[in-house]
Amino acid sequence: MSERRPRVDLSSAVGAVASGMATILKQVFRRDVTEPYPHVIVPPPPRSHIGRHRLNRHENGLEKCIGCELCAFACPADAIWVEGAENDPEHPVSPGERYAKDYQINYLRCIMCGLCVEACPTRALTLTSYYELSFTSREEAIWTKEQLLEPPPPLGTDPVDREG
Amino acid sequence: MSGRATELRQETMIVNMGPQHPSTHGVLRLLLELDGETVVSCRPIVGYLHTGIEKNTEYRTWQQGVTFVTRADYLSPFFNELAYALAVERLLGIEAPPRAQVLRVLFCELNRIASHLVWLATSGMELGAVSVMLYGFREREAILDIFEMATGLRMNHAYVRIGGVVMDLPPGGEERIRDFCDMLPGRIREYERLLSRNPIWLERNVGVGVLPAEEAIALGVTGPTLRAAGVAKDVRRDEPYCGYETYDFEVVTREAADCYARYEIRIEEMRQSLRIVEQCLERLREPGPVMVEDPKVAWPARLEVGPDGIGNSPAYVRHIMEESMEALIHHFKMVTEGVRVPAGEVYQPVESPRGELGMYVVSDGEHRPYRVRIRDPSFVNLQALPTMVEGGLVADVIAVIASVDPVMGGVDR
Amino acid sequence: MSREPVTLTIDGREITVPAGTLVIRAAERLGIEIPRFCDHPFLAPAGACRQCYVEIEGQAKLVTSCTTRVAPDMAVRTQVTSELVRRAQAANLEFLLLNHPLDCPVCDRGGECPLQDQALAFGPGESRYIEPKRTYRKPIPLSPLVNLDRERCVLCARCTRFCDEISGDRFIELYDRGAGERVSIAAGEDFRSPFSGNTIQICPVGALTATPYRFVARPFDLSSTDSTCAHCAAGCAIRVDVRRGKVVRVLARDDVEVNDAWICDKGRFAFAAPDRPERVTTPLVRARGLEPASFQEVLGEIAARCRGGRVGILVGGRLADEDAYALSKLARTVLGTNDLDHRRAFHGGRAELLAAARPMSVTYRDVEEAAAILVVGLDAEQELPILHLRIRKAARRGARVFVLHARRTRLHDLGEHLLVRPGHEAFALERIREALAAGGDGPEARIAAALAEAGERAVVLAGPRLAEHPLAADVALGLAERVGARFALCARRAGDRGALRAGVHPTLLPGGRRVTDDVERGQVEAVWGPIPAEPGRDAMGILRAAAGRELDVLYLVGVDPLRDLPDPALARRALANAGYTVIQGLELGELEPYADAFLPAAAAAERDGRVTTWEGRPRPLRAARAPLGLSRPDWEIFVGLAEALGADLGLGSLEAIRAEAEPLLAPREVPVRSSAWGAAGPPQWIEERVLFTYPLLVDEGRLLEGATELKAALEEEPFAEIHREDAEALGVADGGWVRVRTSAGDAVVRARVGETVAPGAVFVPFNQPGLPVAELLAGRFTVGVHLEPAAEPAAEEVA
Amino acid sequence: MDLLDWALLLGRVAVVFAGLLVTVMLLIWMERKVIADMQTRMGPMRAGPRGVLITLADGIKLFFKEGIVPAEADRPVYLIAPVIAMLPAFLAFAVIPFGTSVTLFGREVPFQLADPSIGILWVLAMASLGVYGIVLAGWSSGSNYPLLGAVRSSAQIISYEIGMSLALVAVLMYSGSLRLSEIVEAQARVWNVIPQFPAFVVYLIAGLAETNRPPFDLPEAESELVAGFHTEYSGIRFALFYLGEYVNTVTVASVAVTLFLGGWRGPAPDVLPWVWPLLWFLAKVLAVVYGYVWVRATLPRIRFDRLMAFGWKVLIPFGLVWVLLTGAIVVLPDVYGRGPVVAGAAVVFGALVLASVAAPLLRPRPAAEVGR
Repeated sequence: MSERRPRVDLSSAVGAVASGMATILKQVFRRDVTEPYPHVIVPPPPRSHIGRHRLNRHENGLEKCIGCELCAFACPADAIWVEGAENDPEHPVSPGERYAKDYQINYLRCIMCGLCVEACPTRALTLTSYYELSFTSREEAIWTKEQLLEPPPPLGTDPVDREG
Repeated sequence: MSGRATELRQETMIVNMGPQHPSTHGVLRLLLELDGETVVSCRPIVGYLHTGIEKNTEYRTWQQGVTFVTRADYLSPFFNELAYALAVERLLGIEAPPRAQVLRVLFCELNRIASHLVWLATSGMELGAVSVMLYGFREREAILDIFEMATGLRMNHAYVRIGGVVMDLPPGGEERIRDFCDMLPGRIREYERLLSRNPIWLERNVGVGVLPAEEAIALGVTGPTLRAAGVAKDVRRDEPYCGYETYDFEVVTREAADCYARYEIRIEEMRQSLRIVEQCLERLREPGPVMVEDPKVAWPARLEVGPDGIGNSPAYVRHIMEESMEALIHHFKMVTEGVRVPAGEVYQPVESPRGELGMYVVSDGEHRPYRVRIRDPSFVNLQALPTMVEGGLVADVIAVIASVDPVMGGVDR
Repeated sequence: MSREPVTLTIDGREITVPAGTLVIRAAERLGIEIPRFCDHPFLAPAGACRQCYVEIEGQAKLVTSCTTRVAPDMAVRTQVTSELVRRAQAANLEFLLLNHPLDCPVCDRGGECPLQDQALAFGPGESRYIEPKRTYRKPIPLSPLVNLDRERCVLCARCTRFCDEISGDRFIELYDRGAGERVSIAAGEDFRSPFSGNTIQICPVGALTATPYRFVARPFDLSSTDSTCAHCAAGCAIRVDVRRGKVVRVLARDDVEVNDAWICDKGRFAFAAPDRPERVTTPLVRARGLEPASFQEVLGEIAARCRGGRVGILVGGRLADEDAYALSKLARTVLGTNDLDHRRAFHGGRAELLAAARPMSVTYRDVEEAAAILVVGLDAEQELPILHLRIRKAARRGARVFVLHARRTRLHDLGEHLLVRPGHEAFALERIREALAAGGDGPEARIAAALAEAGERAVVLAGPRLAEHPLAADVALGLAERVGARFALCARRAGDRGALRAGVHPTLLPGGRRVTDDVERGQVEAVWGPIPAEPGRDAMGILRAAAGRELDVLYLVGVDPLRDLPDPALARRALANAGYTVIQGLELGELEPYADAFLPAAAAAERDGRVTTWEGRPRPLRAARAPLGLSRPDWEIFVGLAEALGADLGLGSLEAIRAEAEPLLAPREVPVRSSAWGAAGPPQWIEERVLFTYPLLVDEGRLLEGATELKAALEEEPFAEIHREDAEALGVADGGWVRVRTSAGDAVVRARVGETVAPGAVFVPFNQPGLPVAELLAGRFTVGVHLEPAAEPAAEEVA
Repeated sequence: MDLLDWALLLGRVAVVFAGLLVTVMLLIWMERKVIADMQTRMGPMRAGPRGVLITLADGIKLFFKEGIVPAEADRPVYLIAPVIAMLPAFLAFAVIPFGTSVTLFGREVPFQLADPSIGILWVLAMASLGVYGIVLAGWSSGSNYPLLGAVRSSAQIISYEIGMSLALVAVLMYSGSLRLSEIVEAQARVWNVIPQFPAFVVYLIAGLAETNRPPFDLPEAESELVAGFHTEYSGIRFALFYLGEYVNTVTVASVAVTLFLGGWRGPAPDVLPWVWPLLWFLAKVLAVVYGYVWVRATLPRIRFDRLMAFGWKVLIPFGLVWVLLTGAIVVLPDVYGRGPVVAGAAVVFGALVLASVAAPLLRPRPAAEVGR
């Protein structure tokens, strides 16, 4: 063995333990790294897509989603269910011929990989960092189109997700 | 004679350590035969975390494969993604643009540090040094913050894609990485002060779990465990990818082949990774694309953050929905079917924090992999466990597992 | 056509193909994929899309490989080896995409679109054309089933060529030239072709889309199963697409031996019936009302009624072969009765015996290659649409086609019709036979001459109309034998031939063995055990017996005697007087008040099995999804019922059934019996005129329920077709109202006056909405009728 | 003893019992907060202000949780073991003087439940009784990990009890009494920690081992034996073990304070004279506990064979030598006068230190022992 191997003797042991305890004591004066969530919510970085999806609307109120199912195609976890239908020209839901009659995302399956928003050709689907998703049943975990069209509230404000 | 010895021998006790046990890194199961507290035999049993990742990729497009493999060894997602992407790129005969390569190296090395920090944390905890665990995770958190800032996710990023990476660093990203590089060396010194000379740490690690070079090689062990036996094997240097041959770093080795040597190597590797990260930051001054330009290969997304979250940029949406029929078709087909990879097979290794991580990828010319097989270092390294622990004490088993640093997600796939 | 081999090279590889082969086909045989849009293997070359350019050495310009035939020593270079070709193809694709709308995300074709695929494989990655695109109004409904989006059209002319060449229903055409060229339909016209769906399937882009599939799914959502269409006895190869347990689309599969690449619109669009809310998927038993129960319970109840009782079994035309065999065995060996019948057309005689004993006397290929075809008593387009396409194909290849029928059929543009009064077909046939010797210049003589000339390349196809005359089918058979022609008795429904072969018949056992013949019965008894020797009652006989309280149990399997059989009044009496009524099928419908027990059967798309085509060819049914609820395949129910009766049929699986049935159903010789010439006189109607009816392709049948768009496209208002002479005699105008009165009832319908029916014949379609014609019938599909002009009825009277 | 005496005694018992419970509650909170501090965390925050009621919350939760009895368990023993483990911890505290006294209803009420003349022995006896609970728990659980934990525990506690006793012997020799109140009195001038520093160190180390605290938490070494002897326990019975352990910690710290750190003694103003000793006592106990937590935050867990080796080969010889030396220090000056004895002691002590340096405390195993 060419390299120097550490040895244990009384003096080095006492010294090492002392220096270790000093190092530990030093940490007492460092800033805490944990966060008092939910009293203080540190906003996630802009790109963060650790939260739920959102379906967007055009400025005129029409849905951007055209029910093309590209998101469902792209989803590696089969978490998205889209059913297209034909727009009523009198009362269109989205511009063009087609709209999403049904749109569901199953958050028990979703892995937040973001391929769906990368696939969306109309930016109808975006991922947010609204991560306060808690469910108590399977049904609740499947978000419907109406829920997804609702923009997420600021973090920490949804009473459903608040503790206590 | 032997009959008499058998008579004299006391009854042994069989202990199932795991699959649910605090220090088996998830769901490793060890069938231990104990004579008192001495380990007579050890049989590792795996498969409790089988996720079907390899099989799943056969039913998904080539591009979707990234989101699966990244979850195999969940502590080194970038390495999984990179090995997969490099393998597919080799089959396609393409190469990612230089900036993408630098970003890949950058994130891999940060990931290596993060992974080693988890190793440090878990080994610390398993040997009872609870504070070290929190320090390890604390510093890793800083890296995960960097990852989240750049990729939007803290783990399982699906950031490395076939043909490049999905997004460039955000503005200010390099600064944050630089800050981290300034912070970490001091922290590494603290770990060393806590552990390197600590008598209990020494007596738990020195001379424990010795795996000599010949046995390590015979068992296919790679990574720090092999380098701790004095074998300077590192894929980054031996079979360079992503331009590793142009980076300045050392392959750290030790001779003692015990747990302590592995500890020293990983600590030193963090420093080496920092060196590489700093070199990457230098190279990132050069702007450039991060994805190949060929629309028949490139993943089509152009992401942009807006008030509604992250999604395709309005300019890109306009381009594919109003301007270019060809771009729309390529977007559609890339998303739905993905790239069609020429038939062939390729084995692509990368040096993950745990050793040689290889992707053996077979294409039959379709838009889905015919087979993706992950040579995960944790899986192979676990083979050496009995060699290292038999004859030792139960407590040494813990030290040895910790020093091998297996990740069951990678073992079971 | 003798085709001497030609040797040429493509991309440097040598290949030998028959002369006349197109270059594109030769390349396919080498595994070289040349991009194309307009080319279709079953359509004539057009060279419309210009995508299949190849370079031929020695020729200055590129040529389209789909129109160029091979020549000896030709050296062809495709995009694989020629940069020039590659550039030309890319340029052509760019050109095709110039005006293509950016519709992929909303287009039904997205994801399975040849234009997308080829743009990806051969086209440029970016667009250079940024100017505004040509726009059209869209979508234009060509019919309730087919939508046209002209912006997406690449003018490959596949749809119009299909209509010209295959179906002959030339509703759509390419109009105008140059940039304005477009697919059009005459103003006010509807694309009323029963084959319109095929144009959607062969459209290489999303220009033609199906209304029922509009925005319903993406290829990615679908799980597809290759199966066989069970709507008629044509046996078309189909692909059933299921999304989340619901059939959403049916496509034709290529099978050159059966359906080429086509299916009719009924097969394509009538798939919703098993998903209707009216479907019953649990066994029911009558207690206070009809109440859900377990199979075991219901079967036990039925078994208790059957044990020692007299059972009569009526069967519809939808049983798979295995079901039919299991039922035949159940009835004979366990229930001890020969009272079972599947028929709606009672041919009897030797023709039927032959059909039961020998499959494949005529095949689609025989029809295609025939020199002369005589269609007797069959409206092929409405009853066996794919056979109709084959006859047309044969006609285009030079076959002479004759139709002997009471009503003009859609073969009128290619063949010669001989319209005869219903029930007089046998006489017409006899006149043809006489003409064989005597000659002459009438239609009979022309038919006789053509048949005689064609000899064994002549085909006689006999249809269900012949069943209205005793032994008429035998007369047709005799004629065929006389000239050496091939003869087929064409079954209409998917289960007819299989049921006949399996012996779901009062006097025939499997393989056409007669119950009354001790030797033949003995052959079956060797396998099955004892079988009652006395002949059973036919379908009408069973109803009469039930009506006369002679039956303890009336067992209806997939049949609704109120709708399907020609004497609803009798059926009502039978149902009311039967000791115990068991219904087995998909739903109860109007039978609900009569049912004492209900057994839910699986639909064709939910089960494995086989059906037999009119040729006698077995075709596989495959489950596209699991049976709904507790429903299960019919054969399993039969086996379960046998078990409940304490018997073991030994038919535990489809394989077991096939293994046992195979030797019994092997083709066998049928003893020759005396010919049926002149065996029976013409029916003596009191009335001067005869009403006849048969179901058109799309009617109010149970399996068409839910196919709203299909019905909107092809269903007709009830009408009575009357020959011009009769109309004039009665003073009925075309489009006016006429009262038809028979011995069973009367109704007022709109008259269609013309020369499309034989004089003296009145055609009213069976089971069209608003007119249950069955109520006018008295046991046969032909009935004497009295006509008189009528006033327009009040709305409720029509309904 | 009249009725009032009995009442006061019972009152004291109740107060001490409740006080111990509250102290344990606060102690656990403090430990978690202190170690969180050392790990740059916040620690418990949710139950009560700054999480002070976290232990109460945990206790309530544990109380309502299902107590599982494994099928293989020896049921009566399994059920009684936690009680056996907990009781001695409380009993040991009975002899600790945690203050002076207060006058209630005209009677003087000492801040000590009992002051037997064999106070130290009582402490030792109770400390060694606690091991029965652990052994029984481990054995009766009928599974491997608890059994290993129990075996480890009995070996460890017996071994370290000797070291601990030796430290105590040295103190009682020095103080000349077994009665704890007298030992406190004896420290009026100088705390025993000064003259008896080696004994103090031995006591602290042995105390860590006695209470199964890191780095000597081998019986429940979670990374090896899952949770050692109480692996199979859940609910309230698990809580009893937990409680016993922390009461033990308080006791061990209290004994350390009493024997070495001057007990309740400390400078006090004249206002409410009985309060200050109490506060001093509490402060000293907290200081000792803080030290324990600090050690826990710093040191990895020692390996079991090393633990035994350390106990038998280092701690006990060292303690023995120190007892001899104490004896010499106490007796010899009377015989030979002060000067020669101090000189002699210095020589012996020097030799001892040299010897310890020469013979490595914790020798790494020679390479030959490694592997098979």
